[in-house]
Amino acid sequence: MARVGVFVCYCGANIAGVVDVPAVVQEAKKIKEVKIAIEYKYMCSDPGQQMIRDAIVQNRLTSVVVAACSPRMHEKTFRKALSDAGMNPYMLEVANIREHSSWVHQKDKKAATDKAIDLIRMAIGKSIANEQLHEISVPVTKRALVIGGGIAGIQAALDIADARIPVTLVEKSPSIGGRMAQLDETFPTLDCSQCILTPKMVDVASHPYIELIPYSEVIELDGYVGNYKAKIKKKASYVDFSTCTGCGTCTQKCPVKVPNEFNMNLDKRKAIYTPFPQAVPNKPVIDAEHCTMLLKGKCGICAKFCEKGSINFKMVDEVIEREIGAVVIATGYDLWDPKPYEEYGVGRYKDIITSLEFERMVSASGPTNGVPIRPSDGKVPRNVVFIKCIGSRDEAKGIEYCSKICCMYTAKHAILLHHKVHDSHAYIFYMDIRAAGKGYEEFVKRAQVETAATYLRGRVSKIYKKGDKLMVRGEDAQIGQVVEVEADLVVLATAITAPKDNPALARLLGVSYDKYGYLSEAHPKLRPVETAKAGIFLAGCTQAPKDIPDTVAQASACAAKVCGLFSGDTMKKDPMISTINNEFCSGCQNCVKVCPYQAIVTEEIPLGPGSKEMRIVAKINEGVCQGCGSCVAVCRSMAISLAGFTDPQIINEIVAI
Amino acid sequence: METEVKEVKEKIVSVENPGITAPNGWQPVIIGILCNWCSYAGSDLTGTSRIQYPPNIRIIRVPCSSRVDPWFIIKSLQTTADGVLISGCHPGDCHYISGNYYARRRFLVTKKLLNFVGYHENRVQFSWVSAAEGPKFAKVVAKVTEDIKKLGPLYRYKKENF
Amino acid sequence: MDYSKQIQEIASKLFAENKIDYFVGYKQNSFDDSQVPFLITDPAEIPKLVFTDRSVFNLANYLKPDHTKRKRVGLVVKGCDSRALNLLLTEGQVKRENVYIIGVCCEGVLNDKREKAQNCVECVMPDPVVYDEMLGTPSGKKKYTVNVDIKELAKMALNERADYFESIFENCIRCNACRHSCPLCYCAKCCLDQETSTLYHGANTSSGAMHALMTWSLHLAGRCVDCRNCEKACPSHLPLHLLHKQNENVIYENFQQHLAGMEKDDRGAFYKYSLSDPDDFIL
Amino acid sequence: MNKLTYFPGCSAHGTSEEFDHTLKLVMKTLDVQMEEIPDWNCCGATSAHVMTENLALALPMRNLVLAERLENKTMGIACASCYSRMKGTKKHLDENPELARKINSTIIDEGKYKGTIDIKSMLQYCYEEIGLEAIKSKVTKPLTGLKVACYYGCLLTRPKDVTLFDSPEYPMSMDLLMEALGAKAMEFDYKTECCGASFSISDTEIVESLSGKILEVAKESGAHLIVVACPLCQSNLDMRQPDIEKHTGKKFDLPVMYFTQLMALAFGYPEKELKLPKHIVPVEAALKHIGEAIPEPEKVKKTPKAVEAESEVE
Repeated sequence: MARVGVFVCYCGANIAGVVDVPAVVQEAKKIKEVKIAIEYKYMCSDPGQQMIRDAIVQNRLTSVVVAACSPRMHEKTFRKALSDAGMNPYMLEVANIREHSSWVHQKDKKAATDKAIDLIRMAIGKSIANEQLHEISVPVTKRALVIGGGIAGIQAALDIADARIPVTLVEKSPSIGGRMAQLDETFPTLDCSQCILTPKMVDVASHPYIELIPYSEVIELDGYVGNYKAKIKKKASYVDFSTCTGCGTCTQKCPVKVPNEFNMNLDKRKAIYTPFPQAVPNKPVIDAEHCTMLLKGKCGICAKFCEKGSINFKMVDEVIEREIGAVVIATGYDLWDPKPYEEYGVGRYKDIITSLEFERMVSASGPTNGVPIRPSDGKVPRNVVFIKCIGSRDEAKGIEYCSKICCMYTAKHAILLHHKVHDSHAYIFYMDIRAAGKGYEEFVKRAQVETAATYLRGRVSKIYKKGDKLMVRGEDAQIGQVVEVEADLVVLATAITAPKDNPALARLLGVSYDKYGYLSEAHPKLRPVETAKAGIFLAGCTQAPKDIPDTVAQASACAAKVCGLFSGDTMKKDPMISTINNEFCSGCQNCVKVCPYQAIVTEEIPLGPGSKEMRIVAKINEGVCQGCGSCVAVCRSMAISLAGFTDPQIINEIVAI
Repeated sequence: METEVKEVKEKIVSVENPGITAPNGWQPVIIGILCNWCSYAGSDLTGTSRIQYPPNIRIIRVPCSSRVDPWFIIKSLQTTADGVLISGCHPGDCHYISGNYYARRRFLVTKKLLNFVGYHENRVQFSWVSAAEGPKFAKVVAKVTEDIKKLGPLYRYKKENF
Repeated sequence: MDYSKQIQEIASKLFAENKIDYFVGYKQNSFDDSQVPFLITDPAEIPKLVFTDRSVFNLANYLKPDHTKRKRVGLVVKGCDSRALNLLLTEGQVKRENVYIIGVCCEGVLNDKREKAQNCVECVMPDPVVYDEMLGTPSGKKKYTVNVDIKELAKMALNERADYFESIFENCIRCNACRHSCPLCYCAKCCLDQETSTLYHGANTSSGAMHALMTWSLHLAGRCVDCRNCEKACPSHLPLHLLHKQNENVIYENFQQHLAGMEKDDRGAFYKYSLSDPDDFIL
Repeated sequence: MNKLTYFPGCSAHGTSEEFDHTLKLVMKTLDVQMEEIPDWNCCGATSAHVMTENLALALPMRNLVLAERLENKTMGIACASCYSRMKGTKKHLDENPELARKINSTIIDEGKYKGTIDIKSMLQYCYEEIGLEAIKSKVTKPLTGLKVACYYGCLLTRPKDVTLFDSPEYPMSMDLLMEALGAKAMEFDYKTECCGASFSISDTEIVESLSGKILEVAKESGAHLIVVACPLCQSNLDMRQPDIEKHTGKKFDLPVMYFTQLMALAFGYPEKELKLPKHIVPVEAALKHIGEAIPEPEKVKKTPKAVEAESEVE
């Protein structure tokens, strides 16, 4: 027999001013399950809570109804009061007689009072059907997986590892460093990219809490927050890193030359190579697509010259598993291919290059030793035209969004050009200058004033060849005239795009992505580093175009989130989740279909007690279930019930009126 | 069916049983089932901003409109309620990503089926109310209450309340 | 339409090759020209198998218990039966490798008045949608037509319709024959037998029956294949198809012309959604 | 013998007679029977659509209806402007059947519009339907040594979703056609720039500046002459050339020929068939280059780095 206590709150005059509280209490007393009904000025106050605690003990109550403000306001407060009195906190029901009665029916005191009584009846009805619930605690595997070894991945990995949490850093290419390693100097301070990046790369390699797995990819992720299991494919490098000293002899001796993607194919690398001199790990890998030994079975010079005998042509891809608790995705960005700009003669003219190609040229360690040249004839350019928004903000040919960093790096390029070629002149065609950021506007000014770059506001409509020059025709909107610039070299500020394999990755990780392929954050403003899937976070350009400061900031934010997640040995979780009654489950798996969190899986259980035959039933994954109840409503055999909102509870509310 | 509604003037007649007229001062009971994240929050906002609406509605809180099993509606109509209002998050805003889309399908079919077996279509109504739409919630409740007052009391299948 | 011979041949072949443990078909009734479902484990009985336009039942119903989890069954299905079977396969109730399906291109069966049954007149898919072996020549998907009775009832005034249905519900004796005869009612324990609902609807009253039948029809909404097994089984001869056809109609018109069990892996209209679903009925 | 419904357009019977004439010769050689649409009317060109939209649609529609009567698969159009109007109209009508019915009602005596015929410019027809191989096979007098700049004008390839032919910015079909005839098509950036056609009467200065640029770049490319597929382009580039030379003080003498003229030449027709006297800029000199051997372009000096960058896999 249920023993319910009812506690009606005046909330000063907020409730009592409209609802006739004593009458309500009298009504409540008439209900047979009600053992005690009390009114008080402020139930949420300490004396109010004390009254509840005492009543629970004295009347051996089985459940408690508090008639006061919205449960969204004080449910937690009163639950605590219950547990303090040694009662299961989930035996509480709140009748919302303020927001739902006194405040909305101020002119009709009688109706408000009747309604309050009904609301309390309903709450009593529900509370009778309440069950004792206990917070669920989910174990956590304290290891983070970071996907992508660019500056974002590096920063996240280091921050997490510094908190003494093991990190597995997976990088697809042979070395970490990412795009930033390709840059020469960085805006707005012009400090050398390598100089600030390489120390961090070395830290990653040497950090006791970081496991660096280069030249590999994540191919599978199962489980749920705190308890993921990842499968990682290590691509065959054909070089035994454990014995290789990275002396580089093999690379010198290798006869095969291949376009060097690190230098944007402006020069060649060998078929056995380290992407760049400061690579981490500084061990070569063999490019299976070009190595004559692997292709035709002859050559093998590298093996002959390797004193350590580290070369192993028999090596095959290897799949390893890691148990992890959280994932940081930092897959960076790709560059947009400007081919659609046919009117510029892209693809026909060697002397039209992209910004990153220019970046490599002006890089001291680049293919041209830091001197920009014309790919066509190798001459040093004097007049260089930079065209911004190639692909960006272009619905017709490219993408709608702004790539955010082009304004800045183009200004940087103008300055760098001036540094490298003193008698050069930079012309910059732009739509707008977007220099929002610390020291950014000043930096653009510097490009305009110090290096006297000519900023022309307008689009370029045509590029055509005149002798060995490129004639760039565009509009200068500020003087409202068509201008033509005779250029030695044209640099296109191509847009940032999402990595082309982002959608595939998103699908295998179970996170969502937008129409461009950028991974979607859980909330654009309030949860910008989390994905909708608990325990998976986003850092850097994989979420949207960003500059280095923003990327690093987001990476550190991810680290903070991961550390927070791992702060305890287990994660506490609201017990209001679905449970399945195997006896009733017929295994139709409709719940599996509708669950928005893939929280329901199937398991095989014996057909009958001790029977060999198996049957399939659904199984709720406590860690993942968010308690929406979609599965409950689609379960025809009522095998699923949602704690806190069970059918009996709701029906009791309905019939209690 | 609207025509029948129009006839109703001074004395209220039950649409489903034209024979029966409502007792004087009859007030309909409306059960409102609200999702916790949008509509319930919205109804709280209506309260905090002191927007007044008719007192006939009795609100039940569920986590998501997708939790609402059609037989809650049937049950309500069979026992205590003269009408039912179910409210959830706007499409696309569901706190649980897709719950309200599944719910929407069930609601349409249930509504039509109830109407088919002889309940006036206005007995059961649905709305999307976001956490910010306090005023809208008041409007919705007012409209639903108004509709159901016109329909008169519901007697079908209530002869024997178990 | 008479496929008795072919079916007998196939059945004996299946037994001979030990492809099946038992076979489900139809057998002539002794007293009149009607037929009954016929389950054989012994090849000797094969000659009794018949299939004509009086083979009215939906044999998919005989896979319902966990049979196919252990035994291999040979089965005769018409268009509608095969749709039900499709759903059973999708919902994991039947192992595909354990059923040998003989699909019959149905030309419509006769009701007890010896005229073409209503559901056959309005049939959308007379050909089997899933089968190992097909008999007859497919005539293809037919145009969907709204059930005549539904149209009639729609014309009625609200209170008349209410009276009509109340009379139906009053005549229900809650024997649950409809449920047992429905191929798609396979739940381990039906919700209507569970405390939660019996507590409130156990009473054998019009409201109890109303709740039961309405819930039942909503559980079959988007799944019912209109085989009318329930109606044939109902001792009070209630027009149970009304509720199902009504739901089917609403679903067909509003949810991309969805029809139950037509494609493999389609669970029914309530287990998927489209962003463009009707929203105008919501305030 | 394939049949082709032919829409010459006004200029073909006037200013661009040589186009029309050579076109017919060429098609004869290529074994295509051209059926000129009986009683065709003006396509409305640039003037109709500034009056009313319906007129701008009705005029081409009438031609389409008449063309459909001939029951050939394809309609070939000589004039680029007509081509653009017709094809644009067809697209518009096909997308708005209601409108189509309305407009059709005004010219119903001509017949019902079906929207069945496939519209192609003559260049497009040669390139897509006949094919370069077939054309090559007919060449008896290859144009080796002749350097040409192919000028497409603005309407042949644009707007992309209307013409559905070649690249809108840097088309190659005519260049390839010329290569097939043995001539050398030079890299020519202004092949789709506007020549100012619509101002050819009203504001010749614009024409001169625009066409002037085209001539300049064409000259720059080292071509002996410009090849066109559009009467308006031809008249602008050819007729205005002396004035342009006068104003800019540059000397171009770039003859402007129709691709069909060169085809006819390559197919072995005598020069007199080309109606060369109709040209303002004399053509003969340019045609002298036929038969010359083209000298290899001298190698540009390269820095070691660039050479490195060039070098292939050893």
